[in-house]
Amino acid sequence: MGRTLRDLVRFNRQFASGVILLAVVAAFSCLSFFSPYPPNDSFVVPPDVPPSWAYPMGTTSRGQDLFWLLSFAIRNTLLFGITVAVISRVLALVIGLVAGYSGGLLDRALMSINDTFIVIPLFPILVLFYFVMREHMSWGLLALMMACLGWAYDARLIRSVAMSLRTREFTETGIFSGMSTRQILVEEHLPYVLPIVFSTTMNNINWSIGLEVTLSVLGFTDINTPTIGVLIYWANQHTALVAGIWWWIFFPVALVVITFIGLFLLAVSMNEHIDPRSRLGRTGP
Amino acid sequence: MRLWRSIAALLLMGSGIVEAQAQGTISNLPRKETLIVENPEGTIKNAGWFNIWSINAGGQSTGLHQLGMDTFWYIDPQKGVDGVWDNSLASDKPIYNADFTEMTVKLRKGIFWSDGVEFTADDVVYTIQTHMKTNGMRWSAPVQVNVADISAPDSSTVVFKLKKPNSRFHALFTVRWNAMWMMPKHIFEKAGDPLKFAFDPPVTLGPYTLNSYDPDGKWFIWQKRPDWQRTSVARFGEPGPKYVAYIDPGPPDKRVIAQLNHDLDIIHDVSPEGMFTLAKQSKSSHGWFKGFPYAHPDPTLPAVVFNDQNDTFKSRDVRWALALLIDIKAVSMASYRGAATISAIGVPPTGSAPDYYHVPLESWLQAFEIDTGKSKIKPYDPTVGKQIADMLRPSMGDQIPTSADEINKSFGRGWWKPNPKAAHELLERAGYSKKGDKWFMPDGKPFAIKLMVEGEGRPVMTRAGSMITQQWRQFGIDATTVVAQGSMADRRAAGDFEAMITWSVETWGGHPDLSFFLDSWHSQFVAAPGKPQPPRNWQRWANPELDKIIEQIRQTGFDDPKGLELGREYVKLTVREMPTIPLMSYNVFTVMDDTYWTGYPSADKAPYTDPVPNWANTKYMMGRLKPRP
Amino acid sequence: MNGYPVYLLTRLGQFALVVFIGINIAFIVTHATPIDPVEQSIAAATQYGSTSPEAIALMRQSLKELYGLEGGPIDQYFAFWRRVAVGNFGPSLSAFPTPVSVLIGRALPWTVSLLVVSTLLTWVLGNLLGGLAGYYRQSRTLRLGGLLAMAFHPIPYYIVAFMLLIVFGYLWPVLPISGGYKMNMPRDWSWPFIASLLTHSILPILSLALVGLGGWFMGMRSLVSNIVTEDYVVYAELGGVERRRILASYVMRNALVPQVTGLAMSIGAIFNGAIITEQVFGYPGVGTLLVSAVYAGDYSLVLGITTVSIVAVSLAVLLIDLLHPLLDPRVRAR
Amino acid sequence: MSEQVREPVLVVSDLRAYYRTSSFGVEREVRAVDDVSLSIEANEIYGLAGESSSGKTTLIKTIAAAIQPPLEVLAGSVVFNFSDRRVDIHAVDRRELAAIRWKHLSYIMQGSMNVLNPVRRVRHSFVDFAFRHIGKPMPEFLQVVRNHLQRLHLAPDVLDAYPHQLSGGMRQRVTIALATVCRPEFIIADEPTTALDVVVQKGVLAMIHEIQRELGSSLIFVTHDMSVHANLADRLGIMYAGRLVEEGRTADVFRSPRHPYTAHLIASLPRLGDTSPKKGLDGAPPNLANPPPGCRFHPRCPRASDICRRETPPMTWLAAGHRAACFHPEPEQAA
Repeated sequence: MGRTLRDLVRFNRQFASGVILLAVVAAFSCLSFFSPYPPNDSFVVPPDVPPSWAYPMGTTSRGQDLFWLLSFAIRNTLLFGITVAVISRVLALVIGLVAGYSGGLLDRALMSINDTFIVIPLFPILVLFYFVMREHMSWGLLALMMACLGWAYDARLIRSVAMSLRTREFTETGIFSGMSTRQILVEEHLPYVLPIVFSTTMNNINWSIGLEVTLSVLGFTDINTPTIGVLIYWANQHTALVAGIWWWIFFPVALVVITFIGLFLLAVSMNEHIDPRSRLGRTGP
Repeated sequence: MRLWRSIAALLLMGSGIVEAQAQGTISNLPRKETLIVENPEGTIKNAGWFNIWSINAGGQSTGLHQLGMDTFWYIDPQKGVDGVWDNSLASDKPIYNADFTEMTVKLRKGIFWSDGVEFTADDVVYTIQTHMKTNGMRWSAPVQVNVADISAPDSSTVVFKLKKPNSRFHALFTVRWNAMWMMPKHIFEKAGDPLKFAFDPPVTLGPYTLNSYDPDGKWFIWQKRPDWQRTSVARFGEPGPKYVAYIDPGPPDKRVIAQLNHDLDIIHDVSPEGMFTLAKQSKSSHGWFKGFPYAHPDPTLPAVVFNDQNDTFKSRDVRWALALLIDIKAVSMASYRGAATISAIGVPPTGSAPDYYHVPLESWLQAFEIDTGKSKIKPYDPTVGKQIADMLRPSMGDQIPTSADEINKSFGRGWWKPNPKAAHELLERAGYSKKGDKWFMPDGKPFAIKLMVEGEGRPVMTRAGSMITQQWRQFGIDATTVVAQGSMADRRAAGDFEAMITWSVETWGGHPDLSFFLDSWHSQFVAAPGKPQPPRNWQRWANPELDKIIEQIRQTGFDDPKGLELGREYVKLTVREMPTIPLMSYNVFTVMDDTYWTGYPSADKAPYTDPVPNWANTKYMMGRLKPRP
Repeated sequence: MNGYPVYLLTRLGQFALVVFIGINIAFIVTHATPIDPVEQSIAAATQYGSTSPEAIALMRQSLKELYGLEGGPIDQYFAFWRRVAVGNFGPSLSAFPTPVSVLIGRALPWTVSLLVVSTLLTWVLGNLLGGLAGYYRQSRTLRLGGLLAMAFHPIPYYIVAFMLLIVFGYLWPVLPISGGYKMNMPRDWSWPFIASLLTHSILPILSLALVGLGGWFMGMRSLVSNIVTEDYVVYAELGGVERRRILASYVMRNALVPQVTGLAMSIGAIFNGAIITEQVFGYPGVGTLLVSAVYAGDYSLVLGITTVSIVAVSLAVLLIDLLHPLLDPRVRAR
Repeated sequence: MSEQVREPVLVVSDLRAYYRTSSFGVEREVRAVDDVSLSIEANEIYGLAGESSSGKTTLIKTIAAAIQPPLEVLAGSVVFNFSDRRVDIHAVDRRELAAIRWKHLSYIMQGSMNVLNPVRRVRHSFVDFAFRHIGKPMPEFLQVVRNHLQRLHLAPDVLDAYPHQLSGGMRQRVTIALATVCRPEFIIADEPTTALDVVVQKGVLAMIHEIQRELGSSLIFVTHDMSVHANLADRLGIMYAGRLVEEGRTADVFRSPRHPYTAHLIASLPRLGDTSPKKGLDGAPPNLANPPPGCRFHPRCPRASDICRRETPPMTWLAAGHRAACFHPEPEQAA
């Protein structure tokens, strides 16, 4: 794996640019640990100052230094995306492997649930969920909820791989040598599926960040945790755009677009590397 | 390549369509004769429903209640066209008998419905009787609670017999934002169930009638009645605009853009920044005040409303401590960028209220003292208004008034001076303790407050809330802001909050009587914890002294000077008890564009009414608007 | 060949199951919300105006009766299914007594046409360009187009719509940014009305298309570049079959099969996008209705909209899936 | 057998075709076909044998001009002498190639199980491939196709079937029918029977033979199955590591292989009643990206000497119509 990654960085331009973009974003988010201001305090610097040497990204109408604020926001946003991705990967893996391996009734039942999640309009459900949880709607809870909604697409993919693995010889050998289903799935099948999981992770992070931004901008989240969406939310609250505080909109949007494109390039190039035949990048989880 | 050619062709065709669309925002009507107004209700779900007597079924401030409806009296939140009180459908003020169990109303003659039928006492009787008979209409409940009988001795007199004495019964028919509107008998008696009748097209009593509307609820266009002289506002001359369009212009950014393009004559409200942008970029746009702070102060009083049934806030010391931790200047800056009109007392600093309450009580406030147990302090700082003006002057320049009088009018007078030391002492007396940087409650748990705000619905209040939590946090209280977008009304009624930014005080604006909100503060209406609380005592505060004041007001006439005395007693009581922390008036950035129309109300030249266009009182505006020459 | 009927039945069963599960989730979530429609109505009715607490208590009682909110959640659950069965979701609680179905019926054509037009446009264009790009891999114009399509693809609908709003509403204000057609225009299907409809739909469609295009483009391009190496394509080339014919009947025709499945899988996501786009551009439709219904605590309406969207989306998926065997004879035989 | 002496239909001279790839910065050159010359007469069946990755399929692709990157032709020519024209197949443009294909030159591909478009009926393939050559209106054209199928003992209703509805053998027959419907002068067949079971294989071989007879076409085919060569080929070429190492009439080659590699190939064929253990060949076929110098067979050759390691042995005529590239050929075996 390490070697593959090194080769990818060295010879695949898409992968390399994806890594560079994400490295920039990650480095920026790490800056948040050195921020001189707590993220939620306002009016700590003069408001509405355009980008300058003192304030490289300007200051917001709430008197916050956008540079430092944005570093918090992108850190939280990335963490959010990764959390959703990790939880939903686990779900997708378990359900995909079990369904693909066992087949039959269990498979059909799991895939029906799976198809429901693919078909169901998520946005209304998430908005309703916000209304149920209200102020208990923390970042972590939203992540959990999104993970519960975001596994279906990839579970299907994993299932199809698992199905093809089931007919392979080593599975038979495993069964004859008395391995349990869990052992077969974990020891024999998992290694084949992991590369796919890895590339779908990037797409899933993209998807969840996208939804988080959308929900936050529309005001359906906890505004105490600065994320990219919450930042844009506040900018909209101050009609930053028409008030000429363009930097308040421009930098968060630019940064999140960089993140999206970076993750996307990684996903595409890794996917081509792992399996040139698979199709990628459909909208949705 | 052929592909490119076809793309180019498509683009060309597209730009042709765009070209054809670019001229004007409104089709088939002369822009010069049309006033375009924002309806803050947004998109109306059920656009074709004009039966305003059913609850919550269609739009209200779509022009329907401003231009189409009428009732006995209007009280103006400002000075009024001809005094604060206007006899609209009534020809005189309400006539009560001695014990307030009967109210007689004399009706104006020569008023006609838009379909040519004359308005008479029969319509009034029909309206009242329908509400008595039918449950679930908008005013069924107050009518059923109060009215025993109604009769019409002649076609221009109605007599209400009340179930019990009520000196404020006329308030039901006195417009402050809205009131109980009169129904056309000749239409509704043929319509069957009054709850299921859409009333489309509406037959109106106001000077306008419906021209057209969007089935998707984005716009409603009204047109001046040719017989406008047969309506109650004919006394003030012919309304200027031939057409009035109430539209949903979208979020604040879009409203600003629309007015910059002169496609929206009156913006209901924008963010302070949007207001500043319009003031800077458009010569023709202006607010209620000529310059800063622009906004119209509505007779409502945003405050930190505690849930006083919550153990934490049962203690007056805690409430006062929290008030002494607020730096109102910072809150004013954070919420309104300084364009707020602050008030230390429980009456909105708008309309005639300063003359009745703020000015006379100023010296009492300055002398007011609290004893923290360790020290005695005089918390009131009378110069805060001036301090805000001074703070703004460097960046805003001459826009900031210099005369004390104007400063008081624009920014308010004094407020509580931040006093962490006194707050510390008060909290300690209440059993709280500070360990390290953090405060702990008497039971040893960290002192945490969740302050609820409404979010996008009221962005300015959301900002004020996050500033206040920041100040509390800096003192060592674990305070956070909670956005209750959409669920605010519910949670407020259910008492499902610790503290919130909202208002439980609303006044007539132009009249010193406080019964409009105060009556509902009587402890008889305070709901048990967990049960829904009726408006407007959201803080669920019960106080025997207050009950006494309210009971006395009930027995006093509307215009009786004794009422004012009782009102001041209420103010002093709430200053001592601090059941809510009054902050400022709700300033609405109503922006008016002079490109097509002039004669809008304004603070200095023409304070004849409130410009905020969802108020039914804005019907008086139409008569003053003139096309720009 | 008894394959097709069996396939049909399985798919229909699956459809029913998906709809059932989906609606149940919606019911549970909706009824878990703490918002009380009666309180919302009272708040709306008493906002700003004069109120007396006694009257409010009376009002609360009569509204409860009027809205028919008595009975426990179980009763409501069964009542709800009875209503779903006859396609009547009862009266809306925030626009009482107008039936939910009337409100949805008014909004649905907007959303459906926005969805259908943008999806078809995006899918056809994305597949066409992607197919060409996969087949003519040397073409610079197609590469450039691909790069552009891909740049927009990973960005969420909201951000794209928001950027379009900034560009075409503010920086270069040439397109309408709110509403479905011009104010006061009679809906008479005359040319000016249609032109107005079209101009108002440009930005909503564009925001959906920009996000969607890249996905189809890339999917098709990589499919095509794989299919080009398949034996039957190589053989057709060796056989001197016309290139255009190869591209259309051999390459694209085979690549379409998975792309159609992909379309079915992504309809749900596109629907989400439509809701968001409606919000940004103030475009009439189910999305706008849904958000206002959620705010008003009108769970009859919320549930109605969610049910209709689940059924509509699953129906679209079902239709596409039923079409699938027509495209791929191998499925029919199975 | 035709006694008439005519110019050969196909002349391949000094053909050199390499796979050139560059992946992850590493340039690779696989010398799949190196300096191959051969010629094929009219009405002749030429078999090309050799183990897998000996370059035989690449050679046949190059002859068919089915060249796609990374395969490149570096040198040499492939010239066809058709009845009405003489064509250097690598020098003509697409349009002319399209005109020649199927009419003069047709191709039966390796893995022909999958050469039919899976989503369209068989009829469409016939139309796409042959319609323009036959130049008749559609109904008549379809009649021609039907007649052709019948001649090959195929039911005409296969035209209305989808490929997946046909068995492997059927598909192969349909493919052969498709390749021969325009009565081409030259047929190239790459492993035409590999994937079929023995019984079906036999039928298909008979069919190829029959149609070749009937049309009088020339046929070059590739298979690693020596028994097929023995049954079908008039002449046989043996390839090893990208080079032609021996060529002669099939009977001659089987009777008296001269190149040690051929000798080994033939010796390893099973014979009835022969139970002696077969001697295997040491080592593996060379890596064509980095072939050994001199004779490419020398590391495995029992007869190798110094010269074999230094120089590349030229093709030398050892008997009438029989040549081999070896410094130390096996002695000729008597008939």
